[in-house]
Amino acid sequence: MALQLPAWWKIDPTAPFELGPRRLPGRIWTASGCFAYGLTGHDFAAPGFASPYEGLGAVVTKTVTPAPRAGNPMPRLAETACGAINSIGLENVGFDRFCDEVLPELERRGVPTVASLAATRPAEFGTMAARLHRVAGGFAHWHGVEVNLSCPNVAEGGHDFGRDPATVAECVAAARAELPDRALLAKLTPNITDITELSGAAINAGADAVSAINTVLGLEVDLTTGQPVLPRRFGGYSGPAVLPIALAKVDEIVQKTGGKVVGVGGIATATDALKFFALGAVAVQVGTAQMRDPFAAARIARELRPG
Amino acid sequence: MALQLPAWWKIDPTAPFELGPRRLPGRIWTASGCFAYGLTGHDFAAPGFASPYEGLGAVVTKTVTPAPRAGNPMPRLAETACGAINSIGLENVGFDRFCDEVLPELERRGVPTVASLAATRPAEFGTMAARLHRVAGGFAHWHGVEVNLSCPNVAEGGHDFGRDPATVAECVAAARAELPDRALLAKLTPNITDITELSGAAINAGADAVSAINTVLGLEVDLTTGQPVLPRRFGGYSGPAVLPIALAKVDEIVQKTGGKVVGVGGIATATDALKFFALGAVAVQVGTAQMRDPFAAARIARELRPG
Amino acid sequence: MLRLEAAVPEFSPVPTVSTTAAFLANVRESAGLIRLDVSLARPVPFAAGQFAMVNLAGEHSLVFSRPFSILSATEERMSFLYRVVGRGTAALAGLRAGQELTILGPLGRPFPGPGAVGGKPVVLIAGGVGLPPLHNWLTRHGRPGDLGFFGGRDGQDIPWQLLDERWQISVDERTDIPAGREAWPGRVADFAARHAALQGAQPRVVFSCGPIPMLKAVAELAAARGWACHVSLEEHMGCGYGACKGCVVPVVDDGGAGWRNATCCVEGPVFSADEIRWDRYGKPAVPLPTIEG
Amino acid sequence: MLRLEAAVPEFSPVPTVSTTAAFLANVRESAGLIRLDVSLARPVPFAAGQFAMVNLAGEHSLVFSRPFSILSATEERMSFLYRVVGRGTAALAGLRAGQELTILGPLGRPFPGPGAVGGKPVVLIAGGVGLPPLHNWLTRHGRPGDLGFFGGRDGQDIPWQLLDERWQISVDERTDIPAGREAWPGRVADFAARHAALQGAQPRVVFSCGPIPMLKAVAELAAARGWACHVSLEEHMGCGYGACKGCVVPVVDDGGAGWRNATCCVEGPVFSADEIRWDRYGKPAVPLPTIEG
Ligand SMILES: Cc1cc2nc3c(=O)[nH]c(=O)nc-3n(C[C@H](O)[C@H](O)[C@H](O)COP(=O)(O)OP(=O)(O)OC[C@H]3O[C@@H](n4cnc5c(N)ncnc54)[C@H](O)[C@@H]3O)c2cc1C
Ligand SMILES: Cc1cc2nc3c(=O)[nH]c(=O)nc-3n(C[C@H](O)[C@H](O)[C@H](O)COP(=O)(O)OP(=O)(O)OC[C@H]3O[C@@H](n4cnc5c(N)ncnc54)[C@H](O)[C@@H]3O)c2cc1C
Ligand SMILES: Cc1cc2nc3c(=O)[nH]c(=O)nc-3n(C[C@H](O)[C@H](O)[C@H](O)COP(=O)(O)O)c2cc1C
Ligand SMILES: Cc1cc2nc3c(=O)[nH]c(=O)nc-3n(C[C@H](O)[C@H](O)[C@H](O)COP(=O)(O)O)c2cc1C
Ligand code: FES
Ligand code: FES
Repeated sequence: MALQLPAWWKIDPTAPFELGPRRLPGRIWTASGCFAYGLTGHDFAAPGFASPYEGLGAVVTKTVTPAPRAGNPMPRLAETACGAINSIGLENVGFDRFCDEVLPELERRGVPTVASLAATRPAEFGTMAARLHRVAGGFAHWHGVEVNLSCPNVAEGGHDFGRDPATVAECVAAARAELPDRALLAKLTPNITDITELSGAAINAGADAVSAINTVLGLEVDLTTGQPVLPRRFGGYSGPAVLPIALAKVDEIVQKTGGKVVGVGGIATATDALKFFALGAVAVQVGTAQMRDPFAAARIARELRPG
Repeated sequence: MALQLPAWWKIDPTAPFELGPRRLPGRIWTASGCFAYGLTGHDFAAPGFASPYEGLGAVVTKTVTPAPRAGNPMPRLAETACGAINSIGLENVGFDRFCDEVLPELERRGVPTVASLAATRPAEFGTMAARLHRVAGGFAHWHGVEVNLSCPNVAEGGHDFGRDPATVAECVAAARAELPDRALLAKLTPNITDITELSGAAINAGADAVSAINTVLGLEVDLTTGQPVLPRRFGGYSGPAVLPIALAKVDEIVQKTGGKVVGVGGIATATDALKFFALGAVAVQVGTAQMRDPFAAARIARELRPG
Repeated sequence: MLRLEAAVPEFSPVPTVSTTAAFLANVRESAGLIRLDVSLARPVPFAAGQFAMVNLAGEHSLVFSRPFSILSATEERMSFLYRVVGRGTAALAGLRAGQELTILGPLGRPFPGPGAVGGKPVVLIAGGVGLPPLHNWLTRHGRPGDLGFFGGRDGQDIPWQLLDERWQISVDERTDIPAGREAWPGRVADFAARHAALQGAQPRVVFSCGPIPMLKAVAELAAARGWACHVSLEEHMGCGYGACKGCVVPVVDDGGAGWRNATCCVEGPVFSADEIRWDRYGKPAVPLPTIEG
Repeated sequence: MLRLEAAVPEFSPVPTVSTTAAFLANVRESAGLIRLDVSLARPVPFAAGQFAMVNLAGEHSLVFSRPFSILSATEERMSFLYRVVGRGTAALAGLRAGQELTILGPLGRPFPGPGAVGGKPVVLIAGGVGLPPLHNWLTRHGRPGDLGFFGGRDGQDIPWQLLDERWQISVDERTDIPAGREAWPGRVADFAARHAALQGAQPRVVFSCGPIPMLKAVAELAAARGWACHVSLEEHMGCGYGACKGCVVPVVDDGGAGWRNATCCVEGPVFSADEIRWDRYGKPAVPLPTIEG
């Protein structure tokens, strides 16, 4: 049952590592949107685990936007044969409550945190980063920011916000300017012809790493009605089905862009995570699998400890 | 066990239908590359089926190129949890043998045929279409051409051949000019930011329909070595995992492009096929599933006959 | 076998446990309802109205676990009551002896305990797979005067073995009623409204679980009589523990909009009926927006 | 039970059948080798050396079926011999009574029949899971003078029950040899080369199936003695019936390049050893190209 670790695997993913100006406690993270704000499940128990947070390198919190969002209509989820399609619509408490309530509570509980941010104008990333720095600059457990550049249709100026390398660079640069001592990641969309244009732009603009991938556009049909299951028709496809796509994107980025990659997409087991590390990822994030099993990331972290 | 057909489904997919200037014998096809040249399996039997060709609307033959190709090194296939990654590399007998040997034999056997063609210069599509018209213009079972515009890196002029709407239009127009009385389809890549730019270009240039989708770029890692399984690292991802992606692309095309769509990607059952028809596809193609079961398309055709 | 349920007469949150369980049996309780019995690797104490996320263990596990109210449990065993409606419930119905499941539970806010109903008699109104939480409540906490109502389509639809004399039964069609049992014609909410025991001024508390139209009718009945009413909502769920925001229901809010999204799995599944914005429930909560993620 | 095999003493292609089969048993034949017995819904006549594509039926079916040589069959039953190496073979090893499989077969070109070897004695050289086609040939067609060789790592690795006195056994390590049985030390090809019965001028025909290094050694042995040699190649397969070009092997060709890709599943899996371009086999067949599809 226990995974036989391959000979080339020598890293302890629960040991600290440097990411840009910051030292993070480990390489197995949870992905944004799949483990809420890192405040859920603290009292959950599983055989051998005191909590789902054991061994986690970071919780990437649910993306927050400058103003709170109510999100999309229900249903927001469709399950397919080997994946999930979501259309949550970035429901979130808003950046103010995130700063005032969420981050301090994460600090109190000692949850290693990477804050995921989205906005509609590049400059807002700077404003938000600056405020985080003011509020949480002294926190021991706030390690960085992931700018979520992977939502279609948020830009005021059109639908290519996160697909336009120049805009990606602007957003990253704005956040970087205000984040002297925290890790900065740019989360990229796979729904683009050439992801390396985005990764190159992000790294050049100062991101310490890119996170790849966000969800793939997907659709599920309700056969009874002949209509899409989700009210907005399409949604973001994730889970085991997207693993090979995520691996391909990560490989492309590693091969063509000088810069670090955090792998995300379809990871449910230690084996899946190893595939990203094999391609050169410096850390990985567990998304959909974390929804099924709050201990998914913790189990992977434990299984990947050599010896 | 037998599928309960939904109330909205009224079509007999084994009845002829018009596609551009041609009447095709049915709406359930096999996809290019997954049923060879339509000359294999004719003597196969399954309970209730005299042959795998029963009820098929068309076999889209393996893509042929002007010159024969030896294809990529082995291994060429990797299986994933819910899909397949292939890197066959368009091994084919070449257009000459296709015209001289394959097409006449298909005609003799009465196999409904759509010929898949690829080339490195748009004008070649015209040359090939013209020769098909000369050789097979009188054939009863040759129904059309699918121009395969979905292979990265075939262009002499760079890597955006099938991703550039202008080139897509040129290829389609060149073939159209020589195909007065056969259906013309353009097969599109999903590995692009906006597939509707391609579908729009193809339809405007005279395609009777677009086929969507070809494979999604994917990669599988061999954990023992830490290296990609396929010698070329990435390959084309297909099978059940890509169904929701194909549905999303087909929906986007139907919603935004005036023009017909032939749905392909992840279809293994009648239920899967119905999802494409629900979104407005005029026909569907069965690819990877046909490799597992030569009767896959025939079974779907039978199951979808109403009443 | 210690009955753990007795340990939580009132709701004081108990830690959620992630455990494996072995399939024991699928027992048909009515034409549509199957009781699933599993043997637990670890005890899962719970309060009536709480649920568990259930999945197959190993490589055949579903991408999402499925929420099911807990019908009953001991330290070693747990039972659910379910209907086959799709892939997940079909997989449960196809389980073979010894196959392993995963269980995450207990989850969610339960029905108020007997000490929290202000001494008022409780009326429990259930439809179909809404039975488990109410059945569990009545079995654990029921006192004389508490009364259960269960509604089905016809006699075949009724899990007769589970429903003792404390349950009043209604059916749309009065066919297949076993000898010695009774079933009244009509919808269960109408039947409860007309029931002799519920006439008069005695204030009561209503608990309900079942299809949304039924819940709405029950909520109206309770409102008309001025009775407190708690409903358990079976919203689609992804995670069941507050991680994904896939399970929201519109509730009353003092803020500008007059409503907000409550997370059904952690703020519910049991809500006070007057918290729910029934007018928005099941409808798009916001004009279709242009963002996803 | 009519033995169908007798019906095809020489190879005249029989139609390929797509059928279901029910799992009967997994029987351990050696430390690493398992015999899979299935009960066929339809008969599948075949010739020695042909294979079938095997899969689980229903929703747990693998994306690709897996090729296995047929060990033996009657009208009602079929047996395979396999080793667990990955997902597919692990799934076979985990089958439970009554579970359904799909079978597509027979497929491929078999070994030459007894009438096609020009009266020469046949030498069969097998390693590991290369045994089934040769075992089947010897069982069906073997005459006095035909001789089998089987090589394993040690005594645990040998399927003793399957190998009667017509089989000579060699092992890398001479441990765990059952009482009354013999096993010679060394590689099977070397062992065959040195074997007393194979000395002298008598021309022979060699059939072989097993790991590639073994096949190469066997091919060299045969070439050195001027014997005809046929090898069965276990190349990766997607479809097994010529649909995908996922299974090519480099063979000699008169055309410009001196070689071409043969489709292992339809032109093989049995090839004449001198058809194979051993120098290219297992190496990239062409410089890495810039096209896929
Ligand atoms: C707190 C809670 C407790 C529940 N308790 C029980 C129980 O005790 N017994 C029982 O049988 N069921 C119960 N359910 C409902 C049960 O979770 C669903 O029936 C189950 O998830 C369906 O899974 P499936 O894969 O079979 O169906 P799917 O294929 O997922 O869906 C089949 C159909 O059911 C619909 N559906 C799926 N999930 C829900 C849902 N949660 N609400 C409304 N419609 C849905 C789908 O839209 C679809 O039309 C409960 C749900 C919740 C949220
Ligand atoms: C004509 C033919 C007859 C065969 N007969 C038998 C038989 O009688 N008994 C038996 O045990 N096996 C036989 N094989 C091999 C068998 O098909 C593979 O072992 C099986 O497909 C592996 O499936 P898997 O899912 O367990 O392994 P996978 O997960 O697919 O692969 C596990 C490992 O095996 C390698 N592998 C997979 N398939 C092949 C292959 N075809 N050739 C070489 N390496 C491969 C993979 O690269 C990987 O390293 C035969 C193959 C062919 C082509
Ligand atoms: C329900 C759900 C909500 C998500 N919300 C967010 C989000 O708010 N921000 C974000 O960057 N990614 C979000 N994602 C994407 C995931 O973080 C992840 O990139 C993607 O799901 C692929 O990984 P997975 O296959 O492991 O889930 C969400 C995914 C899911 C399934
Ligand atoms: C082994 C293999 C070979 C393929 N070869 C071709 C090809 O030559 N030309 C082409 O247009 N598509 C080719 N495809 C793509 C399929 O036609 C189809 O578009 C894709 O696989 C998605 O459908 P599916 O999921 O049903 O397989 C190939 C796919 C596979 C799996
Ligand atoms: S189901 Fe995920 S938050 Fe409720
Ligand atoms: S395995 Fe598909 S052609 Fe041989």
